[in-house]
Order: sequence, then structure tokens, then C-alpha cells
Amino acid sequence: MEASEILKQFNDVWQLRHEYAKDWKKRTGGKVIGGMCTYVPEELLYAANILPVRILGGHEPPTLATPHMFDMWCPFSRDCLSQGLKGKYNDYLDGLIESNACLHMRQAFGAWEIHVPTPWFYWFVMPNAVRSPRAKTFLRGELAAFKEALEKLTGKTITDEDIDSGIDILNTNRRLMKQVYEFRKQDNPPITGTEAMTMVWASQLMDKREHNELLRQLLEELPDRKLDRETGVRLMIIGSEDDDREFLEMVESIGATFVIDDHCTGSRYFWDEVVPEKDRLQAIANHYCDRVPCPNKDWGMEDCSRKRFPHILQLARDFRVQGAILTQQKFCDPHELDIPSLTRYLEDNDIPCYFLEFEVTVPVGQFRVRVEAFIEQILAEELFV
Amino acid sequence: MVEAKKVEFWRWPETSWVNPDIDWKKGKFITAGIDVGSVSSQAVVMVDGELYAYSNTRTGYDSPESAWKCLNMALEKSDLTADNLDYCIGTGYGRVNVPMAQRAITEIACHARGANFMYGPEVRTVMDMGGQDCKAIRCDNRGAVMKFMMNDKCAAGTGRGMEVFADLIGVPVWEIGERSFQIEKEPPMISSTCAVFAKTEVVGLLQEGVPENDIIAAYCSAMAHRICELLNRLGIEEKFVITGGIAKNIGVVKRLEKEMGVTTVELTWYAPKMRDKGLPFETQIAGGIGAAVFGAAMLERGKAKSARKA
Amino acid sequence: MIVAGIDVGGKNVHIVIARNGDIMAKAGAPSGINKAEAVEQLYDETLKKAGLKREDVSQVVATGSSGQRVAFAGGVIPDAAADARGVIRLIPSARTIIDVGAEEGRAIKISPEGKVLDFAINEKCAAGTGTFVDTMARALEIPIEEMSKISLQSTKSIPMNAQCAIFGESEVVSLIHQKTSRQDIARAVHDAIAGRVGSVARIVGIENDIVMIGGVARNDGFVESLKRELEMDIRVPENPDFVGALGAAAAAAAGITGEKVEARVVEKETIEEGTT
Amino acid sequence: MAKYKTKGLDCWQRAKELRAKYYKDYAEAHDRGALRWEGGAWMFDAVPQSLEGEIHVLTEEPYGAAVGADPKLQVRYQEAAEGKWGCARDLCAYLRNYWGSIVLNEYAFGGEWPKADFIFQNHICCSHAKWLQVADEIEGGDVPFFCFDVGVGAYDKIEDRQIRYVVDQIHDGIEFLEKHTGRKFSDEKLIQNVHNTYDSACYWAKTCELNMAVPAPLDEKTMFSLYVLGCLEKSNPDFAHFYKYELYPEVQDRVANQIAAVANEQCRVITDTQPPWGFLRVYRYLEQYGIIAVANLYTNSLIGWWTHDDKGDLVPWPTLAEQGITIKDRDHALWLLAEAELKGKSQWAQFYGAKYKNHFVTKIAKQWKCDAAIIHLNRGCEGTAQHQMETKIALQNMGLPVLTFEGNMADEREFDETRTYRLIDLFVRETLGLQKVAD
Repeated sequence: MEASEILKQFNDVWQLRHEYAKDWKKRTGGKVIGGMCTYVPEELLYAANILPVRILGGHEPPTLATPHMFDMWCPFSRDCLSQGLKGKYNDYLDGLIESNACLHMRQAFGAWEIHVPTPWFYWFVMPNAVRSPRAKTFLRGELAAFKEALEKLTGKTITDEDIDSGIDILNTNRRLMKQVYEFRKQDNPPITGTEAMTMVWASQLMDKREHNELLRQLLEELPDRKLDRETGVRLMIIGSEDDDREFLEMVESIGATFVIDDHCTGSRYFWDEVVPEKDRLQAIANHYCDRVPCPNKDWGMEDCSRKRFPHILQLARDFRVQGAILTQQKFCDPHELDIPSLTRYLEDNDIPCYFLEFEVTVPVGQFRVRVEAFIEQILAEELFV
Repeated sequence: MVEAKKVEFWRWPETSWVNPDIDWKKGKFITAGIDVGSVSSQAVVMVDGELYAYSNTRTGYDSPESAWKCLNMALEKSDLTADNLDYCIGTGYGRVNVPMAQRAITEIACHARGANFMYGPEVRTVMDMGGQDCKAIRCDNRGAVMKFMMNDKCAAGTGRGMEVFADLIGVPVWEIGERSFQIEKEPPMISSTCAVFAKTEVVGLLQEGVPENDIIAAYCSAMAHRICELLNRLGIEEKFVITGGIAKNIGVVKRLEKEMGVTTVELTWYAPKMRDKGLPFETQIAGGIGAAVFGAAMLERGKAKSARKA
Repeated sequence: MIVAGIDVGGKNVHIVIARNGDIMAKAGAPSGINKAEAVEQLYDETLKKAGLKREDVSQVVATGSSGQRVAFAGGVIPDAAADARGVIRLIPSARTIIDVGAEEGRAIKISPEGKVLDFAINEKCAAGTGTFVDTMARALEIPIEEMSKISLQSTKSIPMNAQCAIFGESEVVSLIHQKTSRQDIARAVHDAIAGRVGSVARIVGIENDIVMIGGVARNDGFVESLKRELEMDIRVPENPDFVGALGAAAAAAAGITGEKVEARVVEKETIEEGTT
Repeated sequence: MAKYKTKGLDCWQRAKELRAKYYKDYAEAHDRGALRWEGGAWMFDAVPQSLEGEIHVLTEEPYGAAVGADPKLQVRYQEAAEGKWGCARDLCAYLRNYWGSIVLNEYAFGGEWPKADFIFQNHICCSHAKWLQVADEIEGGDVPFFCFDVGVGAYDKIEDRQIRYVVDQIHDGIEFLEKHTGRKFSDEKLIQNVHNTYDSACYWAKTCELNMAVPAPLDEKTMFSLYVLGCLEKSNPDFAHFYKYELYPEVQDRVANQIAAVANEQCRVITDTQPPWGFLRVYRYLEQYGIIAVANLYTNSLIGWWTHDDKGDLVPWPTLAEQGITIKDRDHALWLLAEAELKGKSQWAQFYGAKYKNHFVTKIAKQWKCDAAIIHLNRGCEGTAQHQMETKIALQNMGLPVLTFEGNMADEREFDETRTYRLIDLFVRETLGLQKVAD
């Protein structure tokens, strides 16, 4: 299959996520369970033959959410709830998991629990102090409880072999996506940022075994793929969740390419693998504590250091970015709390930054001029020498 | 259009000017910069990097039309025509819809470059108050953008806001500045951040019989304050200049200077020259100037080739 | 008994004079800057229409955001209360009222007796108000009536980010640049505001019959958009912008005058706040 | 003629003095060779306060609120945080007040910003850890920082596993304290501090419980300034003494003698979250209608600990004495502290879903005999504003009329007083059908 064909399939899954999930249930007879954040331990869900799907917004004004979440809650969380209230998930979602996410997603979950008919709810207590060794011990216990709950739900015991295959499916997916990202280091990447990120969205929505298959084919195709476009300025995009394809396409149509990201709908989701060890649950626990943290969980044990910042800088260097666009869902506290520090940190390391605040729908006109100007700023030499 | 019937207090008068001392036929490069903003449009024509002609007009429903309108108005009193242009750059909101332009550059880059041309190379911070946005720009001695910020989501404190206000109290926008100082003591600023709710607040004050000039003052300081918030985020560095329509409103400028503790730069070498020519100095053409200057530089550096038709 | 109801809103004044529940005369006019003056003038006109003198009117009740400006009123009642009284009188089956005026969009849930059970008002932002419509019409360079008409000819819905009136304007401009037809833009504007108004209405929990009043209710294009948004039918009484005044008159007839709004606050000891 | 007799609280002045002394002590600590540390109002202050020698704490939220009560100061601080530091305007309002204060190097109670010797924080809402992490950065990044996690699940899910996680983190915290202060940690002090913390938390709950009485002995506006001590330093012996031996007995006496907080009490309302601190007069305005705010999940359990009796009703968490517990050692002390906070602080339940918040709010509305609800949709605090719209729906389903108004506890730019009075007038006169009652 042609690379573009594969990438189109990713886009289709993202666009038609509900149809895909319904079809998957028909095909496999398995359960589909939604997650509201990337701290849901999907390894165990795969071990239980459950398809985990990330709840995403629909990029339409979340008018149904207003009676349940007033205006100060982030547009993404309100959009997610709105999708639920619209009944988009009614005829297939078997359960919903909250993994101690930010207060905004907790709001959406709380209202969903009451107003969106869903057979099963689970509150997974992902610890916040991920840099404390104590968190790993605690999380192991939490995983054991979660495993039990899943066994009760499916009526099937989860064996070590099941967990191993769950870990393997996830790790393979992580490894393959990382290999695809590798291609973005090239001078003229054979895959656009929009395509690459859509690939990640798809992996949060489709059966990773199928996703892995497509990734393997993609990896064969990419070496020979030539894109009929200028790479232009190499940009990094940073933020919480972002599946705003319209925005990514706009930026990549005006002389720039996103070569890397730090998003929980991007690299932050899959960058690190589970390091297998005899105690499987402990191995998974270690992974979720050691992975690149959400700003919400990123603080030092003896000082005010952050773990995520040097990681972002390393990515920026490895992928040779010329500038970074910091996006933020309006009202997103976890990121708002980091952005002033992150901007200083990157600019001190000679990476120009530009900040954009996102709503459910992006005012493309307004954003275009800002991004164009940012690109011109980076390319100043072209205008002045 | 809707207000067609009444007097339009919110409109700056349309202006145009041609430099009598320049014989464009002797010029090597004739470049134009056309800034089609969301509210007003300017055309600037330069001969070898010297200001030759400009116009400042209102943007209409259709931007290609507006672009032609302002270019024609600039050349009204000259025998120079669009066909004589070597290179034309479009900027501003409608930059991609400027039919006679060979290239488009954003108003951010153009305003920084224009300010550098108009106010000299020591300019480090440029504040452009446009119709619907307000940009704070940090630039280097070449007028290259180092960093910039724009107001987000809410248009509180934009030129448009000021227009709505002028229209509301029925005071011509060009009188606002002066009137804002004809007061006994500085009143507290209008508190509402929303242009529409500010309107409500103003009506309230008028009803309570607060003198018009006090309200004007209150609105000017509110607007100055909003701009300061943006400048604070960017971090202001002197020399500091303001371009765009609001620069003509001393009511805002003086209050902004006071709050920021800076003084906006007086025009450098350029000013006397223009005054001698009896030129009503037009701060709104900074974007157009920047565009035209970019054009000239590109031709000189052979980065662009002449598109002259006649 | 002859009574008068006077509704002084952000943009217009409306007056209704009624005798034993029957309207004798009504009139509306822009309130302008000096609302008090506008009221006096319009009141005299209305009295003239009705062939009455001031002393013939036994009770005057004012309402609206500037109701306090009516010096000669016996009292002022909250606008939502006036809405409720006015609507229940015209459409007894009404349970949800949506009132979109120049500066405010509000939803009111009422009992069969016309008692206000719950209400919600668009907060902070001008999106979802009549002013927003006006601004957009201005950007489109067409009169509101025109905008209302042509929006009905559109079949396409374009999502529009109605965060701010001024930016809405520039969004309209960019749609124009993208060569979008005025019809579609007009509808996009109405849909956007309908979205805001619709979500305000949902807060009180929408119950049939839904009645829309206020100046914007005259805008058929908007009402269509709102119907689509709520997926429910909406009834609009004739003269929807007189309902507030009518309600005030009804209150006057019922002897409810509310109260003159006076200095509100009784400061006792100032307390330290303090905490999370 | 007023319905009930009323009078001010005798212990009122005392509460004010204790608070004033607290802020003064913190500022002057270094002059006396004492240590200074920063933490949150929900911190287990008993722990750092158990270091040997004199030591004082500044809790971040009450400080932010204190600034919030002064609109002028507050806007100046917030604009400094937003302009000079560059943070978003919609972040927690207390946090912006706090950061702005540091940015301007200004202490709201006079003098320069008193820089802390270390930070000892706990984290449950998105802002807690980050708040002081950034404060540390603004101060230069050299203040030792420790933060432990208490976001381990709802009260009814708490088992030994969760408590152990918290306790073990605190053990690490004690190592951190000794390492970075060079002072020894005193277990005797700890045991005393845990006793004090129990007295503060349990007796506050008992005091709130007394407010079920009709007429209510306390109005919320007054309670705001009484619970604050518990947000400053629950383990402080003077504060514990105040709650147990001064406030509680006096309120008991008011109930016994039918002394009302509002002489014309005719409508009891439940509220939610913090009020806009600069505009407490709104409560006075309500009193003119005989409306009194008697309870609020926030006011009851911000510092108060609660549990359920066998009928499922809310009752105060028993004191150590009532439980007949003697603290054995450090681990036992920490365990008792963690257990009560995790199981007893009903305010924390709302972090785990609207159902939890509704459970408590509807019980309070019933037990405190509320006739209506007034909910301040608080844009200033995501933590306490959790699920407010669901709370509204739940209370309406109980048959309570509910008024909501948007505002901000400590950002006057987001509170429209005139508009709020308009809404109150409408609600009170039309929905509740109340008229003003003569004083």
C-alpha cells in the first residue's frame, strides 16, 4: 500500500472514530472503553481484550456542555462532554475511565457519569508525585485493583501472558511510531507534521495490532516517499492535546513543517516504553511514573526542577527545530502554569517561541497572520540580507 | 451601509499626498506597499526608497477593490500609474487579495520595518494599534522582528473599540485626544474590558451626567492600560514608537507614556523633511512604507525582478 | 383602572398603556443617551395616542436595564419578571422564555402562573446579544432586516467562532475575503449567536412552549437558527419587543410595583476574609 | 420588631488578633532566628512545625485571599504576575496574587516579600505543587522544595494502601526537612501538633454542626473569618485552643439562648465555594431580606473533618480523646493525620466526581434545613468550583430554588457587582417571593 494511502487510513479512523469502534466490536466481540487522558494503563486493557479509545472533541461549539460546565472550563473538556451528551458514544461505549486527570477533564467525567448512559465507570488513581519512588509502589497496588476490576467486568482472568502481550502490543506501537518520527529528522521529511500527528491520533482510537500492521507497511514506504512541497521552517509544536488538523494544515501550507511535537496526542503519548521485568504490574507502574510527565505531575523532589523541559529541548535539538509554537487550550491550568517558564527556558536556549491560545474552533484567519509573522521572524535573514 | 445616513464620527478622514520634489521618471526602482487592513487601507509608493506618494482610505467590502481604491487615490495627483510599478508588496489583513502585488508580507514585519524607516534605527519596540488587533513588536536596528505579541480573543482596546466609542458619544475620533485633557481631574478608567460592555458602561456614565470629556478621558486611559498590559508581557525597550491610527490620539499616547514611564520617540530625520513639505504626518502608513521598503531592497539585492509593464 | 408599563432597555424604550388588561396605546423609540428624556417624550406621545393625561394613569411600573430612569414610575420590577408576566399573558402555555436584547441574552423558566422559577443570562461576553448582530450587519454592509432575509436563503452552515463582537467582525471580513456568499455569512452569524443563546437556554432546562421575545425575535433568520440549534419549535408573539412593557403594565394592574432601587449596602463591621 | 435577639461574637476580636500575629510572626521570623516556610492551606503543617526551635509558616491560599479582599492591591499584584511574569489571566486568582506579590517584592502586610527557607507542600488540585514551584522560580529557584501527593481517591475508597502511600511520602519529607534545615525533627512536638490539628479540625466541624439550629447562631460571612485560622496553621496551640475552648463553647451558648446571627432569619441558604472576597457586603444585602447563609461544603470542610453516622448523616469526625487513642510513635502520628485528612475532609471528595460533591451538598442542604441555594460560579478557583453546575441541578432536583452568579473570589475584574445585585433582586423577589424585612 502507498504511504499516502496508509496515512489516509489513519485520517479516516480519526474522522470516523465511532464507525471504526462499532465495526471493531462487531468483528471481535470485544468491549470498547474510553479514556479521558493518556495515563490510562492501556496495557491491561489490551490484556483483557478491550479496545481503549481516547475521548476527543468534535471541534464544534460545545453548546450542550454549558448547563454542566460553565465557561471557565477548558474548551476541549467541554467539547468532549458535549460529544458524549450528543450521544455519539451511546451505542457502543462499554465504559469510561478517569485516570486522575486535570480538573477540567474531571468535570467532564463527573457530568458524563450522571448524564451520559454508560454501563461502566472507573476512577483510576494515577498518582501525581510521579518522581517520588513511593508513587511506583502505590501505582502497582492501583494497577492490581484495576486488573481485578477488569476481570470482574469481562468475567475472564488476566494471566501474566495476557499482560505480556498487552505490554508487547503497546511497546511495539511505541517503537514503530518512534521509527516513523525518526524520518522527520531528515532535511526534507517524507511525512508532514499533520500526517505524523494524525497517525498518533489514530493509534489512540484504533486497535493497535492493526495500527502496528499499517505502521510496518508505512515504514517500508517512507524511505522512497518524496513530498511535492517545500519543508520551509522546521517547527516544533508544544501543548496539551491537539487534534486540530485544520490548524496544522494551515501552518504547513505557509512555508513551515512541524518536525516534532510535545503533545499528549503526540510524542508524549508514546515516547517511552515499558521496561519488562518479572513483576509485570511493577513494570507498567514504573513506565507511567517514568514517562515524560504531564505538566500537572512534573515537579522535583528537592527543588523546583521539571523533567519535561530538558526532554523538550533535547527533542528540539535532535529534530533541528528553528522555532516552537506553544499552544494552549484556553483555561488549561496545567500548561498555563508551565508556559511562562518553558518560554523562558527555550528562548534562553535560542529557540524562538510563539504562543497561541486554542478554542474549540480556531480562528484560522487570526492565527495565520500570527504564524506567518513568526515564520518571517525566523527567516528574517531572507528579508534583510 | 448601516450608518450611511448618520455622520460617521468613527472614521478618520481619508488622506493622500504626493511628493512634489520627486520626478518619478528619473527613479530606478518604483515600489509600492499596499496595506489592506480590516478597517483602513493605505498605499505607499516609493521611488528609490524615497517616499513619493501615499493614501489612507477606508477598507471596503471587497479587498481587491480596496487595494485598487487606495493605490489610485495615492496616484490621483500624479501621472504615475500602476503599470509603472517595478514591484508591489501587499500587507495587512487582505494581503493575499492585493491584485497588483507580486508578494505578500505580514503587517507585523512591515510595521517593524516601516517604523525603523520612519523613526530611525534606534527603535526597539513598536506598538501598532490596528483596527482589530494590537501588536507589540520588538525589533533590531534593521527593523527585523525579534519577538512580537498580539492581543488574543478579546478585542478590548483596539482601534475598532475606539471607533465604536467615538460613534457612541458622537465625538469625531480625531478630536478625542484633545478633548480627553479638557478635564479637571483624571477620572477612574472605564472598567469593562469588553468593547460592547464598555459601551453600556459609557451610556451609564452619560446618564449620570458625567461630563463628556471625563468619559473620553476614562476611555482613553482604559485603552492605554490595555496596551500597557500587552507591552508589559513583551517587555518594553526604548526607543519606543507607536504606529497606526491610535498614534494620532494623544489622549491614549500620553496616558500610555505615563503608565509605562516611557516617551514615544519623536520623528527623527524624516519629520522636518515632511513638515517642510506641509505633509500631515500619517502614522497609519507605517505598514505600507515597510512593504515598499522591502520591495526596494529586494530589487536592489536582485532578490526580485522588476514587474514593470510600462 | 388605567396603568402603564415602561421598558427602558440598552437601546430602546417601549411603553404600553392598558385599561383593564386591554392595550389602549403602545409606542417604542430609541432610548439614546439621555434615557430619562427619551422616556418623558415617548410617554407623552403614548398618552396622546390613548387620548389620556398623566393623571388618568393610576399606576406606572418600569422595567428594563435602565428602569430606574423612569422618575415618575411607582416602582421598578426586574426585567425577567416583566418578561414572565408579559409572556404568560400572551401565551399561557409558555414555560421557557428566551429574550435577546441589545446587550443581553437571557432564558427564563416560568411556572403556569408566570412565576420565575429559574433564569440564566449570558455572562461577560457580548456574543449572544443583539449588538453582536448589529456589528456583523455593519461588517456585511447591509441592514439587519436584509441580513435576516438573506440568511434564510442560505443552505450551508459555516462554523463561526463567536467569541467577541469585534473579532466576529474580522471573521466576517475574512469570510468575505474567502468569497463566501453574504447569505451564508449571514446564516453563519445567526448560527453562532444561536449557539450562545441556545446554551444559555439549556441552563434553565428547556420546556415547551418556548417563546422568544426581545428585539432580536424580529429577526426571522435568527429565530430559524435558534430552532435548528434547539431542535424545537419556538413561538414568537407579535410585537415581541413590547412584551417587557406589557408585563410591567400587567404588574401595575396587579398592584405589584416592586420597589425603587435605593442604596443597597448596609456595612457592618468589615471582616477579614481568609482562605483557600 | 426583630424575630430573634442577636449580638456579635465575644471571641471575634481574639480571632482577629491571632490572625494578625500570625502574619507578623512570619515577617519577623528571621529577626528572631526562626525558620520560615511556605505551604498550602491544606498542608499537614503539623509536620514541618515539629522541627526543633521556632518556626513559622505562610500558607498560600489565605494570603492570596487576604490580597483579594483589597481590590486595589489585588489588581496591582495580578497585573504584575500577568505582565511581568507572563502568566495567564485565568489561572487561580490567589496564585496570581501570590506570584505578583513576589514579583513586586512586596508583602501585603507591610515590608518586602519575606522569602522562605523551604517549601513544604501537598498536591491535590492542579495548581498546588506548581504554585510554589513557580514561586520558587520567581524567587531565584534556590528555595528547597518538597511536595507530596494526597490525590489518592475519594474518602470511601481509602484503604491502608492509600494512607501508607501518603505517610511514606511524609517520612521522606521529614528527611528532606532535617537535611535542608539542619534542625532535628522532634517526635514529641509532632505528637502534640497532631493533637492540636485534631482539635482544630474536629471542633470546627462541631461548631458548624451547631449551625443546624434555627435560628442559626452563625452566618457564613462571620464563619469565613473564623475558619481561616485553621487554614493558616491547624497545629498551632493557640488556634486549637481557640476552636476548642473559645469559639465552640460560645456558639453552644448562643444556640442554648436562641441568639441569632441574623435577627430576622426567614430564609436559610446553602452556598458553594468562596465568595468574591472584595464584596462580602453582598451577604449584608441578603440579610435585609432575612436571608442567611448557614452552610457550605467549603466552609464546613475546608478545615473541618466529617464522617457519616449509621443513618448516613454527616457528623463531625471524632477527636482523638473521643476515640480513646494515644499516639504511639512518629508513624502512628502521621498515620492518624493522613487517615483523618483523606477520609474526613469532605471538601476533597469533589475531586473524584460530581456524584461525590452532590452527595455531600444535598445532605448539607437537608441537615442544615436550607430553603434555597446561592452558588457563586467561581472563576478564581478550579478546585472549589468543581461540578458547580451539577450541584445546581442536584439541589434543584431536591426542590430548592437556586441562584447562580459568575464571579471570582479574588479578581474583581471578573465580578460585576451591579449585575449581581440585579440577579439577586430577581431571585429574591420573584423566585423566593421575599420582601425586605425591617431591621
